[in-house]
Amino acid sequence: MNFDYTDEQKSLKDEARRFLAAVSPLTAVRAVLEEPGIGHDPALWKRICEQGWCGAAIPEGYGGLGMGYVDLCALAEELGRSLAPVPFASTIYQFAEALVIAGNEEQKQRLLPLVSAGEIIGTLAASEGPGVLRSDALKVRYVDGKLSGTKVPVIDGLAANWAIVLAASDEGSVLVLVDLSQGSVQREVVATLDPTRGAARIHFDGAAGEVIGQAGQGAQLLARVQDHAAVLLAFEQVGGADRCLEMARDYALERYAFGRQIGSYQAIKHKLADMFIANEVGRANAYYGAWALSTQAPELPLAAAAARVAASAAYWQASKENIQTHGGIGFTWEADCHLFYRRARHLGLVVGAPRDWKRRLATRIEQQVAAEGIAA
Amino acid sequence: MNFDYTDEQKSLKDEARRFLAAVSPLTAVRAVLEEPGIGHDPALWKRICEQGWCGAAIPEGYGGLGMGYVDLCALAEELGRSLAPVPFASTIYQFAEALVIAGNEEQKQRLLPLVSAGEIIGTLAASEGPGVLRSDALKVRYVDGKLSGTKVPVIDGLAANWAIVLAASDEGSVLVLVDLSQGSVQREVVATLDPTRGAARIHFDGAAGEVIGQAGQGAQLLARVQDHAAVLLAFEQVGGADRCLEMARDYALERYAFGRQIGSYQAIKHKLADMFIANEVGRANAYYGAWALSTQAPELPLAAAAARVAASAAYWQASKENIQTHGGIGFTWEADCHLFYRRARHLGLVVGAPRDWKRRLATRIEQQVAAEGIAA
Amino acid sequence: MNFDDNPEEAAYRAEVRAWIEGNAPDLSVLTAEERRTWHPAHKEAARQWQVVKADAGYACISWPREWGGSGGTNIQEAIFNQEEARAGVQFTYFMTGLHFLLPALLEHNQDELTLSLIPSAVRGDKIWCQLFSEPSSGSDSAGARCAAVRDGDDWVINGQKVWNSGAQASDYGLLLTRTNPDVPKHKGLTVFWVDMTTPGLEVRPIKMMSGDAELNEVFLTDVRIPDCQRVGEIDGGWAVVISTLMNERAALGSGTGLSWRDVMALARQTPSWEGTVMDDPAFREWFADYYIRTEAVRLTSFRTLSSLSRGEAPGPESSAGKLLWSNSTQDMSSQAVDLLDMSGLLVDAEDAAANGAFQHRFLWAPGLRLGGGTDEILKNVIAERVLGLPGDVRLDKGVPFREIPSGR
Amino acid sequence: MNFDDNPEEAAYRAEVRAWIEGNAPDLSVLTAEERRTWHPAHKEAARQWQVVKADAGYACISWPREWGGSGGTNIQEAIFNQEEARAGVQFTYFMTGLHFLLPALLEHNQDELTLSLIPSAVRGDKIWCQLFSEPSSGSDSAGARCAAVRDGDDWVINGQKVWNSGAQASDYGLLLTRTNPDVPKHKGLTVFWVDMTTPGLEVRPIKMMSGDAELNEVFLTDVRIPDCQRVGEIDGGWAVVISTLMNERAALGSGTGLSWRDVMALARQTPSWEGTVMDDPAFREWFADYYIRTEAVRLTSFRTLSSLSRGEAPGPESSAGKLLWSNSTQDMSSQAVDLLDMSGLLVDAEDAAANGAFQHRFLWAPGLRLGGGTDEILKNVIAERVLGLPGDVRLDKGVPFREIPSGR
Repeated sequence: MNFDYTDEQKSLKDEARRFLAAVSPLTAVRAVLEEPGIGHDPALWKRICEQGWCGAAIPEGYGGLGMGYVDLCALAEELGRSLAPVPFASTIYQFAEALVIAGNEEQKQRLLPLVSAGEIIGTLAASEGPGVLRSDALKVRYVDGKLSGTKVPVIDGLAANWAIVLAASDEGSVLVLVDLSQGSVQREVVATLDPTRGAARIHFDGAAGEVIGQAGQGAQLLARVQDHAAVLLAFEQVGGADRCLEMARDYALERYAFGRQIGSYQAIKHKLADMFIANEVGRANAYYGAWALSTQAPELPLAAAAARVAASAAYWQASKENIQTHGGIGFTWEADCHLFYRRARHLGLVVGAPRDWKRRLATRIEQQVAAEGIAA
Repeated sequence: MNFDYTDEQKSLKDEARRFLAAVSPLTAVRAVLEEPGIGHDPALWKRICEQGWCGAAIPEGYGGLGMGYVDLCALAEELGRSLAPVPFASTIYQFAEALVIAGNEEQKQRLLPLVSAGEIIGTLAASEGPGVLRSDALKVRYVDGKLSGTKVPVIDGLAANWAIVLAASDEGSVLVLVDLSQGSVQREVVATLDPTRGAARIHFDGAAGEVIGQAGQGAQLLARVQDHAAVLLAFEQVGGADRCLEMARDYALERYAFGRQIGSYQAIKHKLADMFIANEVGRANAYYGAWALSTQAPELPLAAAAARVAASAAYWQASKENIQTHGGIGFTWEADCHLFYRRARHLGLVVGAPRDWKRRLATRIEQQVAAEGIAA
Repeated sequence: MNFDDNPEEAAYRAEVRAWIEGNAPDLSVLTAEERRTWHPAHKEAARQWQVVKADAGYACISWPREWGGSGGTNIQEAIFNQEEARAGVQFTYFMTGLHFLLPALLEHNQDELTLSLIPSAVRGDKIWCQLFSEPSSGSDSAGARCAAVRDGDDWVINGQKVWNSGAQASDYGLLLTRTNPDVPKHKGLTVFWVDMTTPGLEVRPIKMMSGDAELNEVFLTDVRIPDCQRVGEIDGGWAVVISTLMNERAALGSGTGLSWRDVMALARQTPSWEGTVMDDPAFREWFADYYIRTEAVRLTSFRTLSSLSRGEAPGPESSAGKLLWSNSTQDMSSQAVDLLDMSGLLVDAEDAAANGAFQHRFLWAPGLRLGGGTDEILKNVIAERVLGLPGDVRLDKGVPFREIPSGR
Repeated sequence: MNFDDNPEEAAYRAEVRAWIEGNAPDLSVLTAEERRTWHPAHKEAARQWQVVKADAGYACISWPREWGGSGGTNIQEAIFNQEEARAGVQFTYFMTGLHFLLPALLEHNQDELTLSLIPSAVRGDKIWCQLFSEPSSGSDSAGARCAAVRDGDDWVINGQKVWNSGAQASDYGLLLTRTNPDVPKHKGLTVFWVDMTTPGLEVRPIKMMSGDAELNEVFLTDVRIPDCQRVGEIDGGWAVVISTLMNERAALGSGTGLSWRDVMALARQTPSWEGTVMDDPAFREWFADYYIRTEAVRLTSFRTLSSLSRGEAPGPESSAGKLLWSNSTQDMSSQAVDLLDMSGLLVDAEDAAANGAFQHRFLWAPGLRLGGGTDEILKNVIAERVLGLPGDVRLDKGVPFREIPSGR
């Protein structure tokens, strides 16, 4: 048993933190915020790709480093801390994981090396409109090798070269791999709560696409991809939540009211203690998720749902109470607090809202208990 | 518009408070607690009956004082404050209200004067076992004028002379008026979280009973009775919650830790402020319920559900945080805090748990909005 | 307890409803862009409506006639406000002046010069703003540093203000200054009214995290104003501050903005696993909890009104109302965004459900818990003024202002 | 990160599981009444099990051999505890002594007399209790007033203690006294160990609100003990207190009692509008939130273990664990009672669902938030020791103990 990063992983994490502090300070995040529609920082993305991070968890046989998922979690935590405005989550946690889980050998050989090398940006397009994603009511259809319909919002949908699209077909739901550069794909920017992570509406007008994984199993495969993504996103969330707590702590030590540091008032002290506790809940569940992901344990679906629910709650609390601790200044555009408030909600929604994951968690607990019953 | 008690109602309330402080101090409540199975204080009940409170809201034609529901709410608030261990709620808010709502003229003439005069104790028996009451799955049956089956827990079920029982019949659910003194009724004490309010298991073994209200409409009639009871109980809850806050406030002023009154720490100050806010939410919704009850406004079902949800939440918070404010001493048997913690849960469950009433509230908001749509 | 109008109230309501129907401005002629608060066309529509109201005696119903009011009751004013809201013609431009500042100003100054300022405010020709907060004293108004130094019949003012709502469009301001730094902080403050065009006074809008810019910084450099613009006593400014804060909290406690009806409408149009979100039991339980809180805000504001109508000061229950409203609004906006799932991220009116109103609220919500008294300050107010608990341990009490630690 | 056993750990687990299966007491021979904690038959079964464990080297696995332990690792001890809990043979009688008090005692005293006390504790023949809290100093252990006055080679002790868990059945106690009231409060305390049968020492059980009576008051009247029973330095008792509190919080942070599995079982057997409560989406959302908190308690205690196994002191994350566990347990017990609806009121084992376990928990829950550090104290610990925020403003700092205001 070992419930922490290894020393090597800690070094990797420290190095990543130093690197990101240098190349992705909050001024760089803000530059993306201030330029509507740009959605990410291509220069920063290039530097991150040069670090080899894109291939961290991709097997060596596909051009990756094969370091394993816990190392990727360590990087995710630092990316989340830094708010790095890059298409890493879409490309690595979703697009690449979908290939790993559902792709055939030829598809993996064709695309994973390009991902590892940072030569393509990928995304996963599932959402079609307001409300929870229902794979039995998809409007985007895949017929005779062609995709038709609209997906919105697609994170990094404008920057991406490739997408994996959930669609309805005669055989049931299906994941479809699509080259977004073809003419029958139209894309337009949509504005979101977090302008530092780009999003698009994508119209498919008979775009050519190939099935990945088994046709009819699209929804089930998507759920597995989302479990992988949920664990990795949880680390971004925990990283961001920790930084919010640190910002609040630092401000509470620096700011005086009524002749005292505001951090000497119990209202602030206990608010920050509550944030710490919520972050610990997020972290503990995320770590368990990392273990389950890295070992592909049977507990993975359960652990992934728990990690997502806990980390989403922690980041929401940390990001809003960080603003509250800062007082009026925290509510301004100039202050950095809102960057985290926006990112917290972005990450809390990208693979489905907490209400969806709470139900997945309850279902998976039931399944786990049933499995134990059979085993015992 | 007037959003407060009238001056006359305030006098009534002040008088009731003085009276209850004299005849029902917490030592009297404790005496009932310490004698398992007794369930109420018969001497106190006699004195309360002598005040005429039983007939406060019963029309003069039935031997009551016809003062109206807001006056009864004022009395309920003081009864709740004092924790008076008497079968007032069962007899007045439930049994008498069921007669008023569903009884025929003969039944009212026969029983309401006895209620007004404090000569009988009544109760309402609906619950049959764990979980929400489902009127489509009742096991107690009413066939050929005879009741069979078991109700548990029935509040004041041992002390009561009469009960109104929800039962299944060939025509659907039905309310049945039963004389509990007959031999085919067996009763036994059951212990509950609040021993200061007695409860029983009642077996009906072919007991004679008469229908009150329309057969087949039992569940609907019960819901109307529960709306009346919910408003009146909300005042008991608000009265109890206010007293918890006062106890906590007084203790916070009296107790020193680290050389300061504990009430000078923001952790305690803000805890008490949060209790105050929750109590205000309870009070505001209870007042609106009182208005709707007293005017039999179409908003009554909505207002009653809101009052119950808000007052149950307030009393739970106030009763648990009162203990917390008192520290270890608040957790002892000798301290009075737990009397309120017990009563809070008793009142929160007697006509159904908050989860049930939250759903009733949502449904009634929808109905209200639909009705507005039709009216507009 | 009576939540119905009595006969006179019902008659008054019918009268003003009819009058509003006949006289209210038609906002549908404005474009979506023009309908945003602070757009010149929107502001002009609001000003014209204020003139119409003033001419008909509906502008400041509860003010005494000698101040340009109608000598009506608080209940009448509340009924008018309810009907104005119902007709969708309630504007916020004049609220700070007419509800918070001018009543406090008139409480302390009744001279001819002061009274001459009133009619233009009542008619919406002139807008007033509050100039109290400073960078180093957000919740701690009494910590103001902006210095006013006597020079003959004038005062010369230097310093900086911040969070001044509407200052960018205001004609007058109520300004809090420090006139004596050698006495404890509450005892060395003086309030003035200023013309916002006075030389040396510069307004710079602050962009808020929601992207809006209706709050400002105000810089004062050698601003010279005559002593006749002083409000109340020299070094007696704290009494004026208290008057305005009481008015402000009473107003904020009644809540505004998206209501439970809007959330319900959103839930009913958003699909869920079965039916719509409104059919989801988990949402229904949340909705019930949210409803009782917003109802409490509404009903508590009625009780404030009951007190007012009996001639009593609005009690600290309005602090409870403001806390409830701001916190439950943040919770509601979060819930609303979440129930849309990934589409909750969309913010543009053409893409987003309900024209993006919930996303805009989500980005404004943190400010609601800060403006008009932070959560923490208001809980202290309730603990101390309602419950009688001791004040926080104060290290600055009785200490000369210039010796109080500030961390800077 | 690895939540699996490594090969050695797995082997150890298999070994102790087999050993426990072969040696654990059979509690099924006891009646329901006899199976309650503190019933003589239950206590005797626990004592016998402790003897069996001690003989096999499983009683204090992680203690050094010179203290009567087995010189094993913390991980081994945790594995044994997990397997003991799994087999349903975990008892609390010896926990205070073996986990909180004796390690602290041995940290400060290593003399022969002290070491002679250990074997009887390890074998469960003697039970230890903590005598720290006093009526006027609940959360403020350093506020102890119980006076110890030197008289030759002895000390004479007068005062009162309270909240002493298990004192009614204990043989020894660790006693906190004030030896110098003229210095600041942390600096005038001294700790002793006492035989609970010493003349002048009287134990009176306190009945708690749940009806249980395992907490006590202890009165000390002219209790005379020799100086050789002193633990640590004269006036140096605070260091001993800190040692025990650290041990206590580390242990409490791991949580015990009804688990999410029990709640789930209750929900599955309780009917709802459709199916069971487990099928209700509102319950499922609550359950997910509850689950992540209890999982966090479990997983955080593993991290404490990771620190321990690296030879580091248990960090303040155990304060977070204790806060989470006590608060989520109160919430859980409330939810469990409510989902039963009116039948949730029933408390007797024969009437109530799950034999009334949830109702008993409901009545114990307020105590969980008070014992072993109140919510408020633990949040201060996190704020100050983890986050580095300033201590509360202290009016008693550096003040001679006898001059500190006490309200009495």
